Amino acid sequence: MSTLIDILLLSLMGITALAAVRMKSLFGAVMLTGIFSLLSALWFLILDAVDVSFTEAAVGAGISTVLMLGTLSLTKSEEKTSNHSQIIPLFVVFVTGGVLIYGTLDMPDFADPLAPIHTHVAPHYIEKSGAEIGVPNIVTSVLASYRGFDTLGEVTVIFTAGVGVLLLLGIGRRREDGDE
Amino acid sequence: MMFFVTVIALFPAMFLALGRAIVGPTLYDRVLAVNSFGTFTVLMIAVLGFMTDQTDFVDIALTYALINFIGTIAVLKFFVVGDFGYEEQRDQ
Amino acid sequence: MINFLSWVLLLSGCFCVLISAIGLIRMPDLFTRMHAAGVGDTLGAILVIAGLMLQAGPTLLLAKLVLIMFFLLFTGPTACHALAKAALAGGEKPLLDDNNQ
Amino acid sequence: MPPLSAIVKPTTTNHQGILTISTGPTSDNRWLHAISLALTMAVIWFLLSGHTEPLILGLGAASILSITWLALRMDLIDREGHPIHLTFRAPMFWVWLGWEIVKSNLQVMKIILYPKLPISPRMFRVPVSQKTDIGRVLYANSITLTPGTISLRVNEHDIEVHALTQAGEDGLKDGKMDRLVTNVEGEQ
Repeated sequence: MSTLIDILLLSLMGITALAAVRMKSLFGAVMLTGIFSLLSALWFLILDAVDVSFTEAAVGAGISTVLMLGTLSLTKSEEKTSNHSQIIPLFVVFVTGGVLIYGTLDMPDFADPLAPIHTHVAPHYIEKSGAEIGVPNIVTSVLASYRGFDTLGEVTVIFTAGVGVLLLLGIGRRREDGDE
Repeated sequence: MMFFVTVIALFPAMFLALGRAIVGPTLYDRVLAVNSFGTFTVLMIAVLGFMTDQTDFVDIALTYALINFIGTIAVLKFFVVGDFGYEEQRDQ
Repeated sequence: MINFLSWVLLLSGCFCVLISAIGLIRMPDLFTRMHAAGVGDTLGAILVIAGLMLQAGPTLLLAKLVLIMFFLLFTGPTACHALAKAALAGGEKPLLDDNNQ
Repeated sequence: MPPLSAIVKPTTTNHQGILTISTGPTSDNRWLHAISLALTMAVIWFLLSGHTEPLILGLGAASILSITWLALRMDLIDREGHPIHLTFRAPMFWVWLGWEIVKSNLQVMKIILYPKLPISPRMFRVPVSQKTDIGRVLYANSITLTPGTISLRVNEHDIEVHALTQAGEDGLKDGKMDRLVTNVEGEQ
């Protein structure tokens, strides 16, 4: 029954992706990627990855669309037709895709209850994290407590990157000069 | 069963809205289509949550409703403030 | 009984959403399309969410559904108005009937 | 309890159409708005989380207090930002508006389904009788909420409306919605 939903959703995603690639107006392509990330968030929901879908909604549909538009306002909004040969890129894409598919062959089946990830630490987190940490959301307790130092490092990296970008763009300096 | 039928019945609408987003012709048509598509997605998430008995989904539908709005406003703000070359935008 | 009502609400909501999408395709220009999109954003959303509310029963879930409905009803027209204003500012001319302008 | 309009001092609109709040003795009313904002947020927080553990409740309370403090600091709390005075008059209007939404939706749906698409789009202006920005916003939003009419541009005296049919234009021009919104706004 839910196979029908999967098929419909995936075909929507396929149409969106193809249309985004074929579209000449870059603005239209940005709008289509917005739709695509809405759809992929729906898809994550169907796969039960609620937190990923949440992130996809906020980052994919929200921020990245705005960032792309910001980029477009600085550049041209029409795609330039390329006169390169398209055979080599196609070859690269196919080889990469083939390698990736080959890589998935070794992975445990989807939703296999005997897969290592479901037999080692996951049951512990699911059963004990409420009592050990006291945070209702398991993902939050993993991110903020079990691997808190890792998250701290990540946040530091992102913060540094943000500060670097701000320094490069010189946003702070302009305000000092008062010519904003 | 009820929710399954609803989800399936929402799909044609999403296909049509996607069609409008692809055809255009103006960028505002696309924004309108994306906005409608977002509303349909919100409804579909809520119904999907009921279908699979995971009512957490409703929280996500709520967030989506807000993100959809903020995204639309942000995009339109860019149109009015930033320069996108309005004449060049038409596809055909 | 409640199930039957839910069925009716959900199906009529889907019908509204579908018609709104058809209108999105059929209407001749941006501004008339916005009217069509309004059908799905208002009545379609209200009916579908009302159908879900009947299934939720008196729980926190109901409150969340009410919140979703309110957000949709408050943000919908604002987004629509912003779109119309941006389109007019961007030089978009609405298609008007000849014999009354 | 005195009527709310007696507690809340009326606002004035200056010649540029920017809403200004009369300062001075209105600081009580600012606190009233801050408290109502915090209460609203607390209700929404509880509805969304549904948790009652002390730790989580404390975190929620802390975030609500800090947001209220920020809003006070940023001077976001005023009549416009959190219009409690509307809350008490609105329900009847909403019922009426809901019925209007259903009616106009059915009309637009009928139009969409007609094979010949009998539309005659038109633009016109309707006068507004609301005194405050928020009243005009309420009116413009109500116009847009009923499909078949969209408010395009709003200024102090009128709203530019795009309507799908003659019937939509007539329905708006009889001024019933305008009267009801002004009544909800209750500003005299």
